[in-house]
Amino acid sequence: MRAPSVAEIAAGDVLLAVEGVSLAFGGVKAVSDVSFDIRKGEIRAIIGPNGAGKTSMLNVINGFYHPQAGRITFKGKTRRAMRPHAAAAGGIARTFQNVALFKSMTTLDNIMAGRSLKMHKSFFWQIFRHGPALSEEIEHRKTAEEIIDFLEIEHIRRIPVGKLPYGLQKRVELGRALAMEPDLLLLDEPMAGMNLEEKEDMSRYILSMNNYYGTTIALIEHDMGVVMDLSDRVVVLDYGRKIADGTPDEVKKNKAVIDAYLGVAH
Amino acid sequence: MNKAPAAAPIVAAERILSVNNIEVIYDHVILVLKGVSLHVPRGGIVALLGANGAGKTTTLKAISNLLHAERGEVSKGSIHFDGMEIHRQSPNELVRRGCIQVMEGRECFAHLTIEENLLTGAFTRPDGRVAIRRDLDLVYSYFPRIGQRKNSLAGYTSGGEQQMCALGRALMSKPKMILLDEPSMGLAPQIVEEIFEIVKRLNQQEGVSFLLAEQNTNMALKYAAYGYILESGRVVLDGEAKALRENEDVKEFYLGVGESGRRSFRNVKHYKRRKRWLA
Amino acid sequence: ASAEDTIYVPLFTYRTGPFAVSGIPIANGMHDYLEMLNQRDGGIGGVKLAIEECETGYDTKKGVECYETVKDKKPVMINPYSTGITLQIIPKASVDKIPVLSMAYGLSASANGTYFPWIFNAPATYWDGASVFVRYIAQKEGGVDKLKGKKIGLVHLDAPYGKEPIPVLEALAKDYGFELVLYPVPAAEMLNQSSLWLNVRRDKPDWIYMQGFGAMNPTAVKEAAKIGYPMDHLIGVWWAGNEADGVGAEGKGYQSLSFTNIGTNFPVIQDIMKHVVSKGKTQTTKDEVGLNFYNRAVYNAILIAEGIRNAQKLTGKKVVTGEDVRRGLETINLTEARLKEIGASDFAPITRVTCEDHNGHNDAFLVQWDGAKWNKASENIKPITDKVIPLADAAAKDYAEKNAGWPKRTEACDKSS
Amino acid sequence: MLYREAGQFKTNYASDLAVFPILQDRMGIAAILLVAFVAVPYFGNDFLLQAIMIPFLIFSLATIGLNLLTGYTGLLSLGTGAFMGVGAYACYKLETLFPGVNIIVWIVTAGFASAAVGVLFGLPSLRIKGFYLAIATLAAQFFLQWCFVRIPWLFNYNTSGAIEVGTHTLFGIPITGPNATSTTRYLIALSIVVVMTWFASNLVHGRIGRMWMAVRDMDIAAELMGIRLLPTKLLAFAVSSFYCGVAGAMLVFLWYGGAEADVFSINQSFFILFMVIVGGLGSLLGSFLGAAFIFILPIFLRYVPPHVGMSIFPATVEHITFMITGGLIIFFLIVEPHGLARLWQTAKQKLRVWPFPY
Amino acid sequence: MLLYKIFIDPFVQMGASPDLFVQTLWEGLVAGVLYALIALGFVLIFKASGVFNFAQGIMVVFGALTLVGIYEILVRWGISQENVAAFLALGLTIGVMFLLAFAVERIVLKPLVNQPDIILFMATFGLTYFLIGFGEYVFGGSSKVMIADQLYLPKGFIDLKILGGVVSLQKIDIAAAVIASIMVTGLALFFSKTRIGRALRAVADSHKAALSVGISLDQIWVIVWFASGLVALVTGIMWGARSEVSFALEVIALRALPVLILGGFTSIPGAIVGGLIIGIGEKLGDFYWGALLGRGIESWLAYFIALVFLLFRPQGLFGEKIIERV
Ligand SMILES: Nc1ncnc2c1ncn2[C@@H]1O[C@H](COP(=O)(O)OP(=O)(O)OP(=O)(O)O)[C@@H](O)[C@H]1O
Ligand SMILES: Nc1ncnc2c1ncn2[C@@H]1O[C@H](COP(=O)(O)OP(=O)(O)OP(=O)(O)O)[C@@H](O)[C@H]1O
Ligand SMILES: [Mg+2]
Ligand SMILES: [Mg+2]
Repeated sequence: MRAPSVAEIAAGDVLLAVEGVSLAFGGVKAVSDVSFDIRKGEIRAIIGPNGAGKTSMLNVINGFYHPQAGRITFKGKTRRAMRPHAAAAGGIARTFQNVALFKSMTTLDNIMAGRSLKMHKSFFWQIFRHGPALSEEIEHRKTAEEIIDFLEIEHIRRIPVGKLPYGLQKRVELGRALAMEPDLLLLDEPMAGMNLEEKEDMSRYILSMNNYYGTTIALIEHDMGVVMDLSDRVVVLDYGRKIADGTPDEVKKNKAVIDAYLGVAH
Repeated sequence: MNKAPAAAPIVAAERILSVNNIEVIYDHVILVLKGVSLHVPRGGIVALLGANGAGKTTTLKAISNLLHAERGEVSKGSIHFDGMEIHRQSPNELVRRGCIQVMEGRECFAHLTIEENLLTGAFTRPDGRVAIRRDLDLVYSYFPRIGQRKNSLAGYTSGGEQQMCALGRALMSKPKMILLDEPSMGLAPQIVEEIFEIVKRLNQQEGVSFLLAEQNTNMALKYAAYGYILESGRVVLDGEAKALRENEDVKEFYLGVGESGRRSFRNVKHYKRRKRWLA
Repeated sequence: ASAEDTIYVPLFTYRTGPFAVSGIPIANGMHDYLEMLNQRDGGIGGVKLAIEECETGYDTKKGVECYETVKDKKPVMINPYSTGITLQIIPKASVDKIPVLSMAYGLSASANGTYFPWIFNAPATYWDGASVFVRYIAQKEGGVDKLKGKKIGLVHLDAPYGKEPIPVLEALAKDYGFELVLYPVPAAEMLNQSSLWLNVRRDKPDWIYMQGFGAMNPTAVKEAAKIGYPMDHLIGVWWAGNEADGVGAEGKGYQSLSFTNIGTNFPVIQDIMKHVVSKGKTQTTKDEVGLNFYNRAVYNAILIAEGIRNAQKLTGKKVVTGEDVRRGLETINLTEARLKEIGASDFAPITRVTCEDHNGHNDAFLVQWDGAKWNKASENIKPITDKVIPLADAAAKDYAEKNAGWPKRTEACDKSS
Repeated sequence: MLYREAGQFKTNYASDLAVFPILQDRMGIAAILLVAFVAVPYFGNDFLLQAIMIPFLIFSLATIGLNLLTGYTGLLSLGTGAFMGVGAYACYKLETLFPGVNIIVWIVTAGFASAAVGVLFGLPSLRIKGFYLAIATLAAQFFLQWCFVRIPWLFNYNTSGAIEVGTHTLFGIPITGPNATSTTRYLIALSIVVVMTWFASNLVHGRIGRMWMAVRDMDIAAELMGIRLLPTKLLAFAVSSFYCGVAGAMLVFLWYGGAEADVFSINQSFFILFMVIVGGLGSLLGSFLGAAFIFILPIFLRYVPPHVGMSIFPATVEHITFMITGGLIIFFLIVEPHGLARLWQTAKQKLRVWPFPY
Repeated sequence: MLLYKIFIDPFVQMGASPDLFVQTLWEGLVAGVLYALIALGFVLIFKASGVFNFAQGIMVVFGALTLVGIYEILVRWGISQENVAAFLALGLTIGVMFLLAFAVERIVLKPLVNQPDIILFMATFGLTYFLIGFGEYVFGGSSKVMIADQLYLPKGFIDLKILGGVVSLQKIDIAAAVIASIMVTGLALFFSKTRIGRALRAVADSHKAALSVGISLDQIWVIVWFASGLVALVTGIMWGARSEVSFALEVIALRALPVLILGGFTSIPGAIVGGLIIGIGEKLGDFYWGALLGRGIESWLAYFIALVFLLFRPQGLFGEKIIERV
């Protein structure tokens, strides 16, 4: 449980650091004075009881909420608050707790939409859909298909995602985030509402991403089994405050964490 | 394989809910349930298990008659609740009769406060303010977290808070039977435990029956007396909860315990594909 | 009878929509007179008239559609009954060689037969109407010179129909030295004129001319009453004088222009009663006959019939075509004697159309609302033709020039009968 | 299994990316184009061309325009009529200021004026959403319509206050004005509509279309994915208004031959919106179906009774037409709320599984 | 010079003739109340179902025509007491409005439960078409005179000689203001104090969830459509008394749009406050600044006023918060 040293941040080991972040909505303090860091290449879990401020923390990280206090250092640049577009362009992608897919678009289109930032051919070429626009489209389509293969969702490629069962929607959402080829991937309860087998699949995808692509991952999850197995380090929030930070084993044994969250020791 | 469970020694009269061989079609063309039968004894807790997209939610919606609102329809079979054919009944009539559904995905009224949300649950209740007030306090005592946030708009509360709100709202209608769709989703572990305890308490003290669609098989089979496993719109396995817990397939695929104890999520092998009951 | 020996007369009418109030008596009047000819005389010159209504709902889109529908059935003329529709049809009809009779509405400039050989708008244009108004108030004020320094308001529908009189009033304002104040009423604001009338209350115009239509009129009259505007200083164009507009008791004293007389006490109307209305060959109810718009529509139908009759005479054919009827219309000459023959003396204005002048720029007079019905309130008043006609000719020329390729008149002139 | 994709495999992405990957669809389109370009002008009479086909094409184009905004980007607009008006008046001004240039050029160019105005009134869309956004477009609607009446420069100080179309030619054949035959005007309208539909189809199937739809479905998620909301929405406003503007110019120059401000009233806006909804939000095919349904159905109903020998008063026909049209709209919405395009897809789905019910 | 005309001159005028200023204010107030009446009809239905009811305008016409139509029939049947006939007609018309609400619920809304707002909006357009055809078929296209006297609505005006001039208040306008305030208060109380009110907001939020907790959409919808039918009837009587009863009344529905948007789609008090702001704003604007722009600016002024307010409060003055969360 220590804040990242200036040297570490400078060394580039730390991909993202939040320092003293506070966020309140009217009287509700969603996040108060929280600091932690995410190192390059690690899987960092954020856990805590309901309403502890986990989702709000992610929202701060990718600029959807602007904290009243604190600062955020991402890739060595320090700001008071992120801007959504800048965060995305800088390589932060995320999935959402309440699936936020583009419901009437197909799986393929959702994933292709994830590549919008990477496609640049101008309006002029777009209206002809030939030449550069088409070759760009084909190039990105290849990437999209790779992601689809990776997540094993070939069979739902052309189905509007609104009609998919919840579990598959979560998977597509992951695919959409992957399509952005992020450096930092924020996952908000990616396994809620899944059965064991699906959680296992999901875990496999997350691990492979982390292993093969080196994607750094911040993960919110309520399934302790998953959290403890996957994550390198865990930060625990309660009522907007950080109450613990450390390896899964350390956290598991932490008294405050057991009281506030786990109930019984797992 | 998909005939009504013969093994279950449930006499028709004791059944509060029985679903007989129903088929459900969405949008006039998509056949989702292909003959599902299940029964809930009066005062029983029954779990409905199955993978994503197996049709659990659809089954529950078929019972509570909410399918109509999603352009789905029950094209075959019949559903009886409390001795009545309820196929043509409107959802509100059903709630009046004591059967309420807690929908998957926290369908709270975003523009109403938590407390107002809870009060809408009491819409069909004929008894007066005092009784409603009492139950309101009861709900808050179950879920202190939403008690603290009772004056915030539900749309602004966290996912777990909304889940509690949805559950509390259903409790406010004083039902005889609750159709619970994934109650544990997105809740912190100790709350999950609490919710199942509440289910147990309501069941034992007030005789409320439950049909429980759950992904958390472990929990579900711990609290339920009987379970059905659904796959691709068909019941593929059913039995006493205890028997299901012992079933090798269930152990392997739903509980995650192989011969060698609990598996780690880190070591999931890619080649492992589930054996399908219906291939 | 087969189609061969009838004359096809389509009538564009609007018995539906927001302006049906005005449209119904008009449709009935036109229909009933022509039907009367069928019943009494077996048509015109022994040929039955095939009368067909096409419902426009006063909507330009539907009007154009009506035009396309009737075009193939060889109509002898078109009565568009909406200034908007007329504007659309003018260029088309000129090419399709179908005469258009827009009786006292439509494009004022189309009075010029040299530029608009196919368009007729007898007996008077909106410009004539406005100039009659000016001449009338000059009389009341005691001479044209008295108009100097006066303030005159124009309350008008903010649409081509409503804006028609503006050029002539502007020209007259310059000549006579009065001030013209415009009060436009957007179509969507017809029922909501209170701030307009507050403006009137502030500006205190001495006279107001109203180029309004439909529900705009009763609203305006009621608002005028509200601000205490002297009601007899508010004068409407001839389309602002419908009984059914419901001007009500508040509107007592309000005046409107007219050129046809009111009542049933005319032989033509009696004939219509006898041959059509009492036989139930119409949608008209008895008490509707003789009302202002009804009678005006009867006059319109008289022009139609005269056009056809003249065409038969000129060509010697019984079944005439649109091209023949254009010649027929150009030779309309409703003299006192002729009016008497058709039972319309003292009912309709003496009307003369010529090759160059498709209008006649005829007199109009005022009728006044006594709280329940209209009464004639003035003698015939001449339009200020020496101003209006040159203006109209200039406008016609302008129209032809702006529309590159506007066809030159090629049709020969007949001698007026 | 009359309609099938089975056996039609794609071996490269390019062919899979085609708008009509299925052979039957491609043949269908070819047949429709053939009929539209050859059979209709050859066999059609003036009434069919002038009163049905030309307006149908024009409204289809406007409907596509609005569909790009409302159906694809999810921004409700009630100002379509006015944007069409901008196109019409811009074309009129251009044509009279620079009579030397071919009118077709001006018809298309007029779209840019409309696009600019559209962007201007689209600016509030950053802050205002949903039904509330309608206020900005309504402001546009009423303000622009007022301009068409009150700014005489726009109609060249014509005394009638209306704009009129003179004769213009292409290769010596008159294409506008009263001398142009309905066949020529139809063919020109058809060509413009086909080309612009093709452009629209390219747009919505590519990156831009996906960005629009993403903004429509979940703007927050889109923003967090790096799609800039304002430029995306403004682009939709621009393209949409461009289409509406061209449609407006065509309406005056290829159909009416003249117009007054009233043509571009709020009713026109609603009219187009209803075409979009009935046809299907977010569907190009739906734009055509919707335009056909809303525009042609009443005409059809109006002319059927007289043709089967029923003699009813025209006013009564009109009343009944209104009632039936209203009833049918409700009926179709109940059968398929997502519009005629979806109905068509369901029908295709049924054909796919035919003779089995599902 | 222009600046003078914009910023100084109007205020000089206001000071110079305060009676006109007060009169303008009063006209704005009255217009505002009348707009609010129309907006109220929209709000009720929107609040209860999220449906933007395009048919509100035609319902106004339909209500007024039915009232006068039934009255005429009653008189023809020999009910000689005019007032008796009028009130009997009023009662019967209320019955008709109930039937209409019932039919709309059964035939149109019920099969469209849980569909997107815009689809329901479209359905109300279908309804509009149907009602236009049906109304004209039954009542014909001619205009009728509102039976204001027979309903004991006051006539004439009160002239207040104040501020060195005359401010004239129409009694019918005063009556409109009073009736509108009573209706707004009544409806606001009904929908905020009863459980129906809460249910209503729930339904507007999500049809599906409302169904699931046992709220009867059938019942709620009949109630609100009936309520808005009554509002439409009152609107029809008031506007009809000011001009005439004909299909032209339909256009006034458009007047309500800026009011509705400004007040917030879901707020009953919003309708009245929005109405007053728009009414007074546009009357003052048109009266003191209209001539500068060439008149007729009332047609769009209201929208710009509403737009300006909306830029600061995107959900309207009293509208429900637009919730943005992920
Ligand atoms: N409105 C709909 N239209 C068409 N298909 C639907 C619709 N709703 C559900 N389906 C389909 O029905 C099937 C069953 O869905 P259902 O939601 O019942 O599954 P589930 O068992 O509840 O899954 P989960 O565990 O993910 O919630 C899925 O394949 C889904 O795609
Ligand atoms: N936009 C907002 N307005 C008001 N309150 C908010 C807002 N966003 C979050 N909150 C409040 O902040 C607190 C933290 O919410 P958050 O969504 O971050 O919780 P969480 O840790 O993700 O919980 P869960 O596990 O239940 O999803 C909650 O009490 C929530 O109600
Ligand atoms: Mg959360
Ligand atoms: Mg489910």
